Order: sequence, then structure tokens, then C-alpha cells
Amino acid sequence: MSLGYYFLLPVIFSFLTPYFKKLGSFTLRGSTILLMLILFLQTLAYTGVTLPQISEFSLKPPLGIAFILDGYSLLFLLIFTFSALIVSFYMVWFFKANKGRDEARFYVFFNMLIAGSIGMILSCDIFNLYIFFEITGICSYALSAYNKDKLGLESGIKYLIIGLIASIFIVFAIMLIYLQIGTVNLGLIAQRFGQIDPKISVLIVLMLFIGFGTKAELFPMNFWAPDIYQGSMASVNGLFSSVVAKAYLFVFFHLFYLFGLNSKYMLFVMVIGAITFLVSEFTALNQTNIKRLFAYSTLGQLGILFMALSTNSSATVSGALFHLTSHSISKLLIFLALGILIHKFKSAKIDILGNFKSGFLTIVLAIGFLSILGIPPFSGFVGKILILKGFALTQNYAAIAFILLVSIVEAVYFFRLTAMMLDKKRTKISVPIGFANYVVLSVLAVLIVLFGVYPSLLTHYTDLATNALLHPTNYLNYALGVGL
Amino acid sequence: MIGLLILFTFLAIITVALGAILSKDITQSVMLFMGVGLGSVVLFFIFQAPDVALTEAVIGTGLSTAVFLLGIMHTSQEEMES
Amino acid sequence: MNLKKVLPLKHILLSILSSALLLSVLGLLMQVKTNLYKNVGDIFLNLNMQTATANAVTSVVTFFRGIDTVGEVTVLFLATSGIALMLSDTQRTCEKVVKQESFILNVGSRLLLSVIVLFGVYIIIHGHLSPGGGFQGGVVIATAFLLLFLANPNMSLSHSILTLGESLSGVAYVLVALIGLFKMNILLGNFLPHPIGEIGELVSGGIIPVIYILVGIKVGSEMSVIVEYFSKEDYYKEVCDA
Amino acid sequence: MLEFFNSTQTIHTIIIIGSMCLFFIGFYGIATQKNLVKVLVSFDIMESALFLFFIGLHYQVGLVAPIVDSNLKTFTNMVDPVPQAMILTTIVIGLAVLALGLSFGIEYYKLTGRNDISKMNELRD
Repeated sequence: MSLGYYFLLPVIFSFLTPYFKKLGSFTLRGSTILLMLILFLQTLAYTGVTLPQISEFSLKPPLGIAFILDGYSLLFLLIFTFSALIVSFYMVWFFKANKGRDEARFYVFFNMLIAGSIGMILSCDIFNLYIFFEITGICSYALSAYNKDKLGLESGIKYLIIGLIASIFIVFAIMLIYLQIGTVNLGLIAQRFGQIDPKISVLIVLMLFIGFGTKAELFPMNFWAPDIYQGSMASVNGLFSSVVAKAYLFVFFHLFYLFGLNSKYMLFVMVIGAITFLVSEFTALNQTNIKRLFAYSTLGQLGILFMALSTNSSATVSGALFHLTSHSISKLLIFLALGILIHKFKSAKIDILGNFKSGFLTIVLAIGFLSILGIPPFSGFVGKILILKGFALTQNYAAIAFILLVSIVEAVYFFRLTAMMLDKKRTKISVPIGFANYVVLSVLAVLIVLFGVYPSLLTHYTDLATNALLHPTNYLNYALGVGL
Repeated sequence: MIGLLILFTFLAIITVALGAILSKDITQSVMLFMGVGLGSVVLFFIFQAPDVALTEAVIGTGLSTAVFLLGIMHTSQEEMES
Repeated sequence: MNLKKVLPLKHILLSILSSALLLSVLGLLMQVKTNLYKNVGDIFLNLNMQTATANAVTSVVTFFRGIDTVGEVTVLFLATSGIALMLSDTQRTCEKVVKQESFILNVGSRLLLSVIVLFGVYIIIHGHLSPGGGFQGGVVIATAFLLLFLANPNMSLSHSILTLGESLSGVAYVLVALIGLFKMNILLGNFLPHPIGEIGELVSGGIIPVIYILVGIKVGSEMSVIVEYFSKEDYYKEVCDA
Repeated sequence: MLEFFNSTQTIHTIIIIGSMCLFFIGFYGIATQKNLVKVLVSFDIMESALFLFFIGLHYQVGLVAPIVDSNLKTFTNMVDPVPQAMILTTIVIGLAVLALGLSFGIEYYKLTGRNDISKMNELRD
């Protein structure tokens, strides 16, 4: 199959959505699940073939645009299509529980959010990447305003303005790149980036940093993220945290290593990541809204990822990619489980964690919390240990001490939440969980435990990804049309 | 000649843009913004980009302004003083 | 009238900041050296004879960078969906009230409608020969409907036809891309015959005019929907308030 | 004097200075304006400035538009078509985002009677 289907199939589905809607909500939900299943199975099929894979549009690169799949994008593709499949099952319960919502339009935005994120990680042309950036952006604005209440609209407007600022800087950077080296192909830019006048190159890097850093929720530009998370639905938060933020992070580091910025700007990104981690975890301590709390927690984890991914050492980067996968699964689990609670209690205050009675949800949420915190049998532990091991190999003990110290802060609120759930003295209300949700949440929880016990299941892919990220020779050959 | 024409068009655009930003009346600011678009159309035409000029005239100036005006019809017409 | 009220301190500081940034960016940009490499656009100009379109910009938009345009059409589609999600209110209970309409405006706008739509169609189908194309022509068609709404507030468009046009043209566009994959083994391949001798004629350029016509239908129907939502919004509000 | 104004060098200098002034006027607008519509207007001004910058720097005296007609039979001595195609795409995307933002603003105004972005602070702990 051609890689182009990752974008074209969701586009066809979205264009036909008005007719699926006429056939009834069963067709609508079923077709979305089918689409996501096709995409996931296609990705699984790609795990068995030799990488990189390429599919061209109109012309062969470097003149034309192509989608290239290498080890690095394969890992993200697995995460994205899996998360999308899970969320599409979850939404069946959601729309049964919330009647009278505009289901068709939600599915349009959902499909295109996934397609846009996948397009961003596959495209080998920076202007084409910008188009996918805008597609993902528009879908996220619309999804965060989907509730059409005060909070939702406010978050939609804020997200839109932030997105406009980011896109203007990216367009400026693309224009400067084209003016300097006359191309927008990533391979050619990577080859010629060193020859740009250093002053202009600093300007370009700054613009790209502001553009993608804003969207990837890096420290000075991430003030907006908790607001957006608070205003939108829990399932959408899960998507933002495990798909959209990760897609921007992918692009950030893809360009970072491709353009050879790692030697010059490594320390800078590391310090920014550390500050992100520190500030977010301390702010998370005194949050009373549960969505905000996990938004800050997401920012903190992204901070660790930024610290570890910028190091240029394969052990640390591999650990970081493991941690990223584990974080995606855990955050998806937490947000989907919280969605059930928020639907039941009609409130997002932190107290709802203490007031529900359901053994299943308690276990599942506890697994999610402890995995993010990094407690042994779960996958988050392996991720953190691998990162720390990588830092130890490069003798960066300051980073290890820093991560461990800030993790104590993290532990404070995660243990508080777990204790609140297990507190027998609070009044407990039983919460109904749909059948689909039992399946969805148990699959996620089982995966967390599985990757915690058998990390080798995942390390194969993270090693592939690390190799592709740090040594992009193969990718460059394909993007330049040499290896064809 | 071309250089002078470009210079004066730019001066006009900048003046109009400043007016659009500083004006207190939103309708006025949208109309002045249309002036920025029209100036851009002239410049695109001079820069030998008729496709962009047509697009800017129809989409960037025409429909944008129409959408803005229809939009502000039912939001507040003036900036609220805080 | 004191100065502080007209120009608060914050604004002065921000204007100083903007000017400082302006000067520093200008300082950097004035040193822009000419490009050392051949622009990819110059290579496209040389290649352009092969696509047999008179307008090089059109062949770049629809063919050389064709997937960009698929994405662009998708962005418009998503924005339309978002606007429809926001502004179509199913819970509105108030009755439609027939508004006073002016006979002269009504007849005049209907007369103009055909002319403007014809002009839009001209722009669309001559997209590969002269400036213009699907996006511009589509928007011109939408402005014709805007005129109709302004002249006659009771006017409403048939949403089923618009949805049909939008969906079918979008799907057809993607199918054109996929047929290229099956026939030419490359997505968006130009599978229709496009002899170079035909350059400048109306039927030339293979799939390029086909794509621009599909884009024109799609953009025209989407923009009409956007215009209708924005102008009807006001109408509903007035009616509901009364 | 007229020679001076007709050189590509001078024209490019004018374009850089003019479009960057326009860009930072828009920037100032975003930083100071509170009304949503005016913020969107400022964004559009910034975008227009970038378009002028990009198209303008690819123009050189003596080049013609990349369209052949009865007098012009080959694609030589023409301006670069790729920036024009890119700008065309960006203009359409700009309109899409702008219309979406306005529809959010209208809906928010219907709910609260405000469209002042500095007063949008319901989202807090």
C-alpha cells in the first residue's frame, strides 16, 4: 500500500461524512472505527518491511513532495494510529451517553486531526508540513470549542490566536529558507543549511523554535496549554496529550537533528526542557481542577522528553522514546477514565476522584498514575530508568539529580490522588461504565503492564527510531531521491 | 518609475495599516484593512504575480472584508473602554 | 484630554519594543545575500513545457505541488465544518419571519447573479491559461450568492445540493489522485494525454484543468455555505430578539 | 535619479523596509489590541506583509509573469512561480482560519456579550 493512503483515506471519509450521517449514527461510528482499524493494520504491516519506505506525489523528490516512513516516524505512527483506534471505540460510549451532539462534525475533526498529525510526521517538504500543521491546528481549535459553552469557546479562541502566532512565525521561517537556498525539500535544506549566512540562520532557527515550540508546549510559550485542556472534553484532552503534542514534538526534533542544530543548541533546549519540567510540576501541586492538573503533568513530562531527546546520545534518546510511548498510553488511559467520571459528576473538581465507587476504574487509574510517576512494574518506570541510565552513560549527573528531585514533587500529588481514591471515609457513588469502556481501558492498562514487564517488546522499535533520528543518512538519501 | 511607484504604494499601505490598528471604531478599522489589501493587489501586480493579485483581490480583500463586516454586524461595534 | 489616557504606558513600551525588533530584523535582512543555488521554481519553469499549461503557477499549484492543494481544500472544508458547527443552531426555536424585500434590489441582484457566476466559471475553466483558477473562481461565485443574500434576506440555498457538490467534487479530486497511482504508479500522476503542441488551448494540460474545475466546484459551494452562515446569523438574531 | 529607483537592488531595499514596517505594525496591533476582530485584522496585516516580502524579493526588473501567451512562447525570463503558488495557498488558509475565528467570536459574544480577549479569563483554577 502507498503511504499516501494515510492522508487520502481520512480525507475521503471526511468528505463523505454528511452521507454517513444520513445512514444513521451506527454507520458513522462504525465507519470511523473501520477507518482507524485500516490505518492501524496498515501500520502494523509496515513493521515487517524494510525501512525507509517512500511514496511520491506528482514528481520524484527532491523536486516533488513525498511521504517518507523511517524508523523514527514508524514509532510515532504506531502510537498515533493506536491511540486513534482506542479513542474511536471510546467515542461510541461517549455519544451514547451524551445524546443530541453534532456527532458527524466531531468525527470529521477527529479523522482529520489524526490525518494531519500523520501527515506532519511523514511529509518530507517543509511547506507541505506547514499545510498539515494548519490542518491539525484547525481541527484542534474546533475540537476544543466543540462544547459551545463559555469555557469551550474561550479555549477555542485562545488556541486559535496562539496557533495564528505560531503559523506566522513558521511561514516567515519557510520564506527565509526559500529565499536563502531556493528549495523547501527537507533533504536539500538539511544539506545546504550550513551554507546559510549564520545571522540569517539564527533568525530562521529562532522562528522555527517559536513556531513549533509554542505548539509543542515548551516553557516560555506554554502558558496557554492548561487553559485549552480545561476548556475541552476529556477525550479530546487525551488526543491532545498523546497525539497532537507528540506530533509537534516529532517535528521539533526531526528538524533539530536533520538541520544539524544539535551541536549548537543542545544545551539551550536541555535547559528549556528542564525549566518546563520544574515549573510545571510545581504549578501542578496546587491545582484543584483535575484537567488542569493533568495538563500541567503533561507539560512536565514533555519537559523531561525535551531534556532527554536533545542529548544526542543514543541510550538517552532511546529511553526518551520509550518514555514517550509509555506516557502517551498512560495519559490516554487517565484522560479517558476521567472522562467517565466527569460525565457522571458533571464537574472537573479534584474531589470527584474520591467520590466514585468502582473497583475497575480505581485499579485502572492507579495503574495510570503509578506508571507516569515511574513505579516498578509499569512501563513508565522502564522509560525513566532508561533515561537516567542514558544520562549516567554520558556522565550528566546534574540531569539525573534534577529529574529525581523534581520527581519527588510529582510523587507528592500523584500519591495524594491515589490516596484520595482509596480513602474509604468519603461518600462513594457507583459509576456506570459501558462495555466498550471496559475493553478500551483494560487494553490500555494491560499494555502499560506488558511494556513494564517485557520492555523488549518496545525497545526494538525505540532503537530503530533512535537510529533513524540520530543518523538520518537513509532518510536524506530518500528525500534527495538518491536512494531510489 | 517602478521603484517610485512601489515606494509610494508602500507608504500608502503603511499609513492605512496604522490607521486600521489605531482606529477606535471597528468598522472603520475593517474598511481601512481593505485598503491594505487593495494596496497589496497593486504591488502584486507590479511584482508580476497576477495570480496572487487576483487571489488577494478576491479572497484576501473581497471575501475577508465581507466576512469581517458580516461578523462585526452582530458583535460589538466599538471597542469597550476598560 | 491627557496623554496618558490616549496612549497608555503599556502601548508606548510595546511600540518601542516593536520598533526595536523591527530594526534588528531589518539589520539582519538587509544582509540577505543572493541565493547561491538554483531555485526549484526555475527548474519547474523548464519542466513546465511537459505539462502543456500556459500558466506556470497553475501547474505548480495543481501538479508539481499537488498534494498541497489537496491539503488546502481540506483546510477550507474543515473551516466550513467548524463554522457550521458554531453557527448552525438546532435549538433555535423562534419562527422565521418574512422580511420586507425590495423589488428592484431583488430583480437587479438576480440579473447580476448570472453574470457574476458566468465570470466565476470563466475564471475557473481558464485557470491553466490565464491568471485565476479554482480558488479565485469559486470565491467569485460565492460573492454572487453574497449579493443575493444582501439583496434578499429571505433567500436560502439548498443545502443538499451544496453538500452534494462539495462531497462529490472532493471525493472526485482524491479519486483523480488515486487513478494517477494506479495508471502512472505515482499519486496525482498526469494520466490524461497532454501533448505539448496544445499549449494555450482550452483543452490542454491533461488533469490540470480537471483538478481546477473540481476545486472550483468545491470552493464555490464551501464559500457559499460560509457566506450564508455569516449573513443568516444576523438575520436569525434580529428575528429572535424581536 | 530614475535609474537609481529602477534598479533591482533599490526595489528590494524598499520592499524589505516597507514590508517589515507593516509586519511590526501588525505585531504592535496584536500586542496592544483587545478586541478579537481587531486582533484578527492585525494578523491579516502581518500576513499581507509577509506575502509582499516574499513575492517582492523574487521580482527582478525585466522578468515577466510566468504565463505564456501568443507573443511569448517559451518559459524563460520569468519570475519564480513557486513562491506565488505558496502564497496562493497561504492566502486561502488565512481566510479559512480567520472565518473560523470570527465564528468562535460571534458564538462567544452571543453567550457573554463580550469579545474582549483580555477579559477572557474564566479558565483558571
